[in-house]
Amino acid sequence: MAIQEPPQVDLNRIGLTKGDYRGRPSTLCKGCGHDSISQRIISVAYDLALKPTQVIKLSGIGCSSKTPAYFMNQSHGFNGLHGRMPSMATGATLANHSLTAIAVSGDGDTVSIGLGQFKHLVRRNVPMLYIVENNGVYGLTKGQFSATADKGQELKYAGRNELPPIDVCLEALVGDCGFVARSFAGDPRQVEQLLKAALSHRGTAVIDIISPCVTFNDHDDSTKSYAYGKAHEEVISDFGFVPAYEEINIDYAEGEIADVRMHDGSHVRLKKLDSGYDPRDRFAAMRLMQEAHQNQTFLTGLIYINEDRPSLQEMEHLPETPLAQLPMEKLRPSREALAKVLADL
Amino acid sequence: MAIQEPPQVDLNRIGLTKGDYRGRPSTLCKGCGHDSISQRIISVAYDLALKPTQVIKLSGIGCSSKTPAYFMNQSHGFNGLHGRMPSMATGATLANHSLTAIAVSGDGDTVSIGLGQFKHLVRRNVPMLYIVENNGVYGLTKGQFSATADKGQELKYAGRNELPPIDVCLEALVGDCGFVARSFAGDPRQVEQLLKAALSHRGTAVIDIISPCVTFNDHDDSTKSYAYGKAHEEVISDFGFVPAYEEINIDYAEGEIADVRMHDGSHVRLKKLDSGYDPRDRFAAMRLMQEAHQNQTFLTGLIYINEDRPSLQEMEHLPETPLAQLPMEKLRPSREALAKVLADL
Amino acid sequence: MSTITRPDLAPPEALESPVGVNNFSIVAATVNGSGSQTANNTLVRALFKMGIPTTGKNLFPSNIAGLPTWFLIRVSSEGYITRREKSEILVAMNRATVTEDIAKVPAGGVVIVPLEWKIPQDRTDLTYYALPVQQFAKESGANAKLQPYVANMVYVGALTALLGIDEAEIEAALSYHFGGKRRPIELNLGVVKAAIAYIRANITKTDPFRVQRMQATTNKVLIDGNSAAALGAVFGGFTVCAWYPITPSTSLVDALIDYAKDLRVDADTGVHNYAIVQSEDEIAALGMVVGAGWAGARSMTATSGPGISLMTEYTGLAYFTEIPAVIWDIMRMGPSTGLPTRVSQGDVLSVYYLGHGDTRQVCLLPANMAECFEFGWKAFDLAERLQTPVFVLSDLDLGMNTWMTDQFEYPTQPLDRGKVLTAEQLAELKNTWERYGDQDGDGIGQRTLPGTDSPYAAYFTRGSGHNKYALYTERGDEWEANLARLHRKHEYARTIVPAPVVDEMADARIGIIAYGSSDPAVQEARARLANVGVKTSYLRLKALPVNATVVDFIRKYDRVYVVENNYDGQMRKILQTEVPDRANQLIQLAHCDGLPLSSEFVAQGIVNLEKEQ
Amino acid sequence: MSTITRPDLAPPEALESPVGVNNFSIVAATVNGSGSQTANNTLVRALFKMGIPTTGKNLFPSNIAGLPTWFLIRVSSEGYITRREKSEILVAMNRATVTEDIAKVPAGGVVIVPLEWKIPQDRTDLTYYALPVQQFAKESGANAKLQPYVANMVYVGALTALLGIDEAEIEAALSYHFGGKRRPIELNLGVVKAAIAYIRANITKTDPFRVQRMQATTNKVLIDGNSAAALGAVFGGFTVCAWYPITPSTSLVDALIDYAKDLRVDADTGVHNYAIVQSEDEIAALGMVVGAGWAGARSMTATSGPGISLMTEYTGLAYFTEIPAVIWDIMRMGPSTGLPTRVSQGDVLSVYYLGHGDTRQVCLLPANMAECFEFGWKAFDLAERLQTPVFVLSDLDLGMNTWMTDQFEYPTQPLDRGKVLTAEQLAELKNTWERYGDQDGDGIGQRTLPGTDSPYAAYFTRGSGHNKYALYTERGDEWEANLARLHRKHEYARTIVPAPVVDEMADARIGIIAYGSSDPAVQEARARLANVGVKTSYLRLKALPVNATVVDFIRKYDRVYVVENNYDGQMRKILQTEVPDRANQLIQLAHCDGLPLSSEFVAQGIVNLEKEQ
Ligand SMILES: Cc1ncc(C[n+]2csc(CCOP(=O)(O)OP(=O)(O)O)c2C)c(N)n1
Ligand SMILES: Cc1ncc(C[n+]2csc(CCOP(=O)(O)OP(=O)(O)O)c2C)c(N)n1
Ligand code: SF4
Ligand code: SF4
Ligand SMILES: [Mg+2]
Ligand SMILES: [Mg+2]
Repeated sequence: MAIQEPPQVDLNRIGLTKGDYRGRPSTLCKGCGHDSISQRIISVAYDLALKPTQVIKLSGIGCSSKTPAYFMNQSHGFNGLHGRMPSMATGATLANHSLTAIAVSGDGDTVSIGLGQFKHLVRRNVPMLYIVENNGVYGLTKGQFSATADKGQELKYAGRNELPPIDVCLEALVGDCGFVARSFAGDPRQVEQLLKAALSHRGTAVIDIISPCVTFNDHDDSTKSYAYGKAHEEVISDFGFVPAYEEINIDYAEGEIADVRMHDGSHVRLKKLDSGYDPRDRFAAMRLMQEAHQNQTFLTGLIYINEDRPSLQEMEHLPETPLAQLPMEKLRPSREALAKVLADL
Repeated sequence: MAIQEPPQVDLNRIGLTKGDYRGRPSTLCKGCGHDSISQRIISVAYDLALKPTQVIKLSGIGCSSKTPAYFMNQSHGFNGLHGRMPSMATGATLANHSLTAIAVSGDGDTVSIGLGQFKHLVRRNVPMLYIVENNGVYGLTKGQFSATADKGQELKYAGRNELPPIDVCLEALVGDCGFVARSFAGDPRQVEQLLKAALSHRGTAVIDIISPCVTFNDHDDSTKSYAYGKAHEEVISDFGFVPAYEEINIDYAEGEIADVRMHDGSHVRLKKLDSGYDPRDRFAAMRLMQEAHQNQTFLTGLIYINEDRPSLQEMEHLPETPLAQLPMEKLRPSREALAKVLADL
Repeated sequence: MSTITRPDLAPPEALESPVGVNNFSIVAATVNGSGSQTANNTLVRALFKMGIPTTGKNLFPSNIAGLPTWFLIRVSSEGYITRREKSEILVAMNRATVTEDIAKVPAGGVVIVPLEWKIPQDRTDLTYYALPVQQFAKESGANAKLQPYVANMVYVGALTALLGIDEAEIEAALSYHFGGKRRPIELNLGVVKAAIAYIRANITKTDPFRVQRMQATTNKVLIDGNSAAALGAVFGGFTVCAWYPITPSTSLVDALIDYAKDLRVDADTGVHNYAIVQSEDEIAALGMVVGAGWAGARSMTATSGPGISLMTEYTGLAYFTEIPAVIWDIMRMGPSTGLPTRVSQGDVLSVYYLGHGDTRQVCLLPANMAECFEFGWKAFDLAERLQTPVFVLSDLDLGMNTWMTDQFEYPTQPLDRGKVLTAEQLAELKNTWERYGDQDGDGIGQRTLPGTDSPYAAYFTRGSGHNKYALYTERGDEWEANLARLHRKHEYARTIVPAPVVDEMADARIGIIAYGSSDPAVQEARARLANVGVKTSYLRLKALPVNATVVDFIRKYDRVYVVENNYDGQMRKILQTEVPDRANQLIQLAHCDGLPLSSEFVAQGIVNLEKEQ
Repeated sequence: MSTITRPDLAPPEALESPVGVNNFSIVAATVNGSGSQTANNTLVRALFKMGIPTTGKNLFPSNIAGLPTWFLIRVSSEGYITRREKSEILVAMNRATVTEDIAKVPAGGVVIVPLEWKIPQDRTDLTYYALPVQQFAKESGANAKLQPYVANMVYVGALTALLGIDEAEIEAALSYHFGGKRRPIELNLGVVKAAIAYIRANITKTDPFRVQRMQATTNKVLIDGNSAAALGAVFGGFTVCAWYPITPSTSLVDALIDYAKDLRVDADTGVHNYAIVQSEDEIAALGMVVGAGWAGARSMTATSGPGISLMTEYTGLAYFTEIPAVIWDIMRMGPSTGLPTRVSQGDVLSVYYLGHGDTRQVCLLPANMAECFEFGWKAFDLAERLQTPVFVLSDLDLGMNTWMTDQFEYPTQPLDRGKVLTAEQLAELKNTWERYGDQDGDGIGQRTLPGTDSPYAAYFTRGSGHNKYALYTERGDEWEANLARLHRKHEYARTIVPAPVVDEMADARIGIIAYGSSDPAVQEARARLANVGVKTSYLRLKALPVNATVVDFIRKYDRVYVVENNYDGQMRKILQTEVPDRANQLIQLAHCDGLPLSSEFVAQGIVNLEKEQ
């Protein structure tokens, strides 16, 4: 009798299975865009062989903000307060800047209640991946408009929205964010590619992912629905991602316009598009977003990339050892030091 | 013996003297830019013959936010909470939309602690004049950097600022604000002209006035100093203002490019500039602000004007009589109405 | 010192509610998002319309779909409406919890369960009725997405047949629910009828539970507290509501939107005689309310714990600048995010002392639908009279559950707009009026509204030090005088807030104090306690600060149990500081597990604590 | 029942501090922004260095320049450091307040006033010394802008001559102030000397006030509480401070920035072993602190009333998720914006109960410089040990005024990082560890820090319902178990927070309880009371929750006066709930006009209240 082989499991670079990146079972509605984004995060973390114990997951409050419980169980997670996750994330990454921070928020969480904190986070360039799972409504409180809802949109429950939407990407751009992207939960390949690049960024990387709420905002005439997204998505940029651990040749491959060396040594290789759009051009990015905002077009892809701005942790002159792990002698000056201070009083 | 004439006092259209528009004595530092802005408000209110009892003054907390006590004593004033004046103003103007609301805030008040409320105010298009007395520091708490401080700026007290400034005008523009202007406390004529036009705007009118803090941020190398302002101010637009009560001829005068009819029937007559800048062009405005931000140039004048967006009060379908003055019968439905509701339960 | 005749001899059963015809509880265990609310509401309404006192309570999870949810229906011929610890009838429609659910059914109980699950019927002390639920749903003709919704109607049918509910009332309830729309009424009714037929054909009823018509609900209506509050606010002349969504307060504003559209829009012009604004957060919500109150609107917000925390700073401002505002706190379980869909009375201490510095807030404590309605309008009168924020501490149990109530009384007083000076009055007073004076000895100054056409009208409002003319001051004497006046105002507030309800039993030596949604449990508990010889007098607080009646009551009894739904005995702590001479006789009887208090907890708790005396 | 020998017969003067050589107070009335701080600090330092117990208190306005400000200097041979109601010597340098200022000088007092003002010297019970202040300033050679600054040095010179202050100490103090920089030292010293010469030449001293060297300050230093706190935090190993400017807490962070730069930067690499971030508001400040605490930093913030209000929601989160955080509340006068530059102890109740739901916070109550330093480091140990926010309730009087103190003791214990599991420990425990368990019966679970290299390390932190494994739960029993554990933790906290200081007098029948900056007034008042035969025992609280010593103390005395600087008697209310059996014997002695309590208030207050007994 042949010996039973143990089932074949694919291990990644650090010897983990995809299962090691899973979370607890989701309690979201079946078909919710947020669940599909969780799956993308799992895949990307597995592909890049992130070490789960060196990742932290941060979120506010909302259906979207629940999702960190549904991926990467071996990473510490903190599901904090509604709209105030950015400050918490700032503190956590100051305490330990060696960790990879993945934040998940909702549109209500980020641009309704959280707009101030979001903008100040971007301004400080806190090194982290900031995902907005944008469905244009408050899912968890059952379907009110959020500040990203399109003008003129109608919802059975909330009536008609008369206010202009706040554009997550434009806000980030105006706030000097060095990595701004938009994607669609119905476009898994693009989401994964953007996640990979974003995880290598030096400061705050913002990805605004349209993520349909199947329960409250998925009718076909909603700009945040699967149907609308599939029909209207226009990709504005394309790029290849070469992780730090892979070798890269310095020549541009055909169709590439530029190579952006990311903070962690990986590379984003921008490809030439018919539109000529270059995501390194800040004015172009702002104009594009402004036009999209005005014309309500659904543009996805990498909108802006710039590795120049130092992160908060760099500006703070932090030591290599994370503050949270400093040994006692770095924490408490000596008895003599106290005596000297007192003598000088 | 000749009879003593009473001293000659100039009365305005509604028979008030300039003194009727004065406030209590200022307790600000001598030379503070904020005091000169208060004087401009007094002049403009007197010139336009605003009825003081029909004006409300609103502010947050800071040296700047104290100033509503120093102009227009016959108007109700509310010096509220740090950074949270916009919501208070929203409520006040909902309660009584017939009043002219003049809000004064500081840079710390508006874009540090208050950024979220400021942006949401603009988004709602609450009809009011919103003046930011921008000195790049927290005056009242003695000289810390605010979020408008320029990158690389040094202050004796606070050290060096490493963070990029938040641009009040760009933020307003991105937020779909229909009246955006910048000025300089050292340019009284322009401040007055902008105030007049702003008071006629349909929704939120934002004027960012660089207003030097002589105590903490007036050294010559500060971009928020009098010296810097005087040396670097570049006017980007020019216009004439014709109040509603004056007649206007419909032809463009020489050098004018357009006539914008304001909500209250007054007119803003845009003049042609060498630069060709047209403050009705939103993209142009954003680009200009973005460039100014990048190059740290000091552009003043009317940046953007657009009377199209309805104000919050219009969107709310309010009656002509302010809510605060509705008679009892509009407030409490009849006994029969209650009986009917109960019968339907 | 107690008059109790040996409570330790009273058998525990003696403290429980009687069980039998028109006296039992049903628990329907379902999955949320499956539409079981229609089924549950239909049952409650049908029973209620049969004249039987009925209440429904929804124990639902904090998510949108897929998690366990339980609906409790109680019928009580005696008219008691509190949650009972035991439910005799289980409708087990959630596969995930069925085992646990069955384990909780008391001996003699009934289990209704889908036949398809093949649940072992191993408890011999129960009656099992297995129904082909899935088959019914399929046969209903509903599409796949609607099938779970329809399945719930099966248990409506089953209970109708088993309990003897009037089919006509079921039909009427469905018609009410669907606003008369024929399609859904018929679809659902079809399932109900099929289930009834199935039961009649296949099942022999062996349990004792059934209903029979009574006349105990005549003239009463069914409503939830949030709707009652909204209706009250509409009749209280609210003009501005600014709010931010949060469970369990959201449905209050939903109802406000609906009622205002019906009752406060000018029929001819279509203008709204009010504004309801969804703000960006709770800081802004209260900011708008305070700004509006300052400018003369009757303004309000509704929120829950996390929102209250965010409103702390604005509350302090409104308190100190003396601006009317109405804040409904529909209390849920805290601290922090806590259990958003579970009840507690846990915000009493924090709201009463809300704000840094010396502050004490006026709080109203509705305990039933009539008071939710009444405080809906009265809160404005008090806020404008006292020129201060008024908090209404309702909770999830009151706010989101269905209660029967007497018809609401039309407001008994005209709108009280408080001390607002007109231009004419100002012409007399000129510069002598004192915004923060105390002309009447009640601690309340006179205010003016922006827009008042008088050169004397204006004053400057600020949260920093001010004297009686509303001028800035840092003088210690003026500061103290102002605090002393605020103190007088607080003392005056005691005399005008709703007075407590007192019900004293002859010869009682112990008292009970409760408030809000703990009232029904106390009411029933007192009856059960009386049965075992424990006589109790009862005072129900309707507001803070407390008045002299409360002090007298506390002084009168040997011991006073303070019954509340929180962990720390928060109201007890407040009362201990109010009546320090009896602080040690105020005994905590608090419990907090997310559920409304039961009468068993109260009755048994008092018996146990009395034994210790 | 009192042992007091007829306090009503004690003359009020008997309760006052003695006056004479080395015993008097000076008030310097100036205009803020005029640089009088240099003059005042010079005087305080010189007197202090003469070995005479000296304290300085600045009563300043909430603006930048141009408003009245008063500086109080007290010298007390007995070593008392509290504010006295009367100041014998007035330095009248503010034209706007001079009349009022003179009116307040007690009979026998001295007025120093600019000659140029030609003030009528109409009080015959005072000694007037008029000096040509403006002339001196002009003659100093300083430019016009600096002249007001220089003018203040005139009164330094005048007082030096009149009181007999050692000129060498003045010079040393100036040298200290200007960090040895010759130009300003000489400029100022020149004015001082000229004024001294003028006095000697033109004025005959007729008043009895003067100083003479003592040895009472040997080994002591002068510092303000905010600097002491910052120094404590630096030695407590703070690693993250996030803050938002607000008076009177700003100077704490200013000092932290300075000390950390000196003491916590690696000399060789220049890296900072800490981060101090100015946030956009107080919500964000505490958010950063909580995030940092969660990730393993020793994190802190400093704020005042309005900031505390804004921190309410994050406090609730940190409390419930059990994250260490240190929050300094430098209390100023509230409610609302209140009086930003005036003191009060008005946040006690709101901080103790901060947060919706059932919460009670740990509060430390420093009363002097040594405790500001000690709690500066100890707060972290407690926060990490208890896994909870720890509030330090200091105030403007402690924080911003200059106090003499014994040298600080180097921390007596090594850093206590609390229960943090290592990867090794996790390898043993595997899945059995309970984040929110109670392994040790102290109510404190074990936590892990992000980054711990173990597959068992991770757990999920949330402010919503969680069981002991940190898993989401809505179960009532798990919720209650968690609250019960938090309650046990609170009980445990009582046993490890700083214990109260008790000083009992033989035969005393009355007790006093105070805390924080009210301590100096009580200390002196007790001595004065003893003089008139009123014996008092004293317990000074150093923390909340209170421990058994407090309960015993309260039970021991006939009456216990709770002395505090607020209107509502906030600590008394808390104690009434802690010791309900004595609630009625806890007597409020509270006062709040923006100034530090005086011993006269305390002594006279107790005498008056005792008469009523
Ligand atoms: C301070 C506070 N206010 C309100 C709430 C209630 N609340 C929970 S989630 C949510 C909105 C979430 O919307 P979004 O961020 O868009 O997330 P989604 O559910 O749509 O994914 C609100 C208002 C809360 N938890 N805390
Ligand atoms: C909640 C709160 N935090 C902090 C403060 C302290 N504070 C008062 S004014 C101010 C900054 C004001 O700066 P800005 O708005 O720029 O006004 P300026 O004084 O410069 O005119 C701060 C931080 C406060 N009053 N309230
Ligand atoms: S309600 Fe919407 S956002 Fe929330 S889980 Fe369901 S589909 Fe997703
Ligand atoms: S500190 Fe600065 S902003 Fe404040 S009053 Fe003085 S000059 Fe003006
Ligand atoms: Mg959303
Ligand atoms: Mg400023």
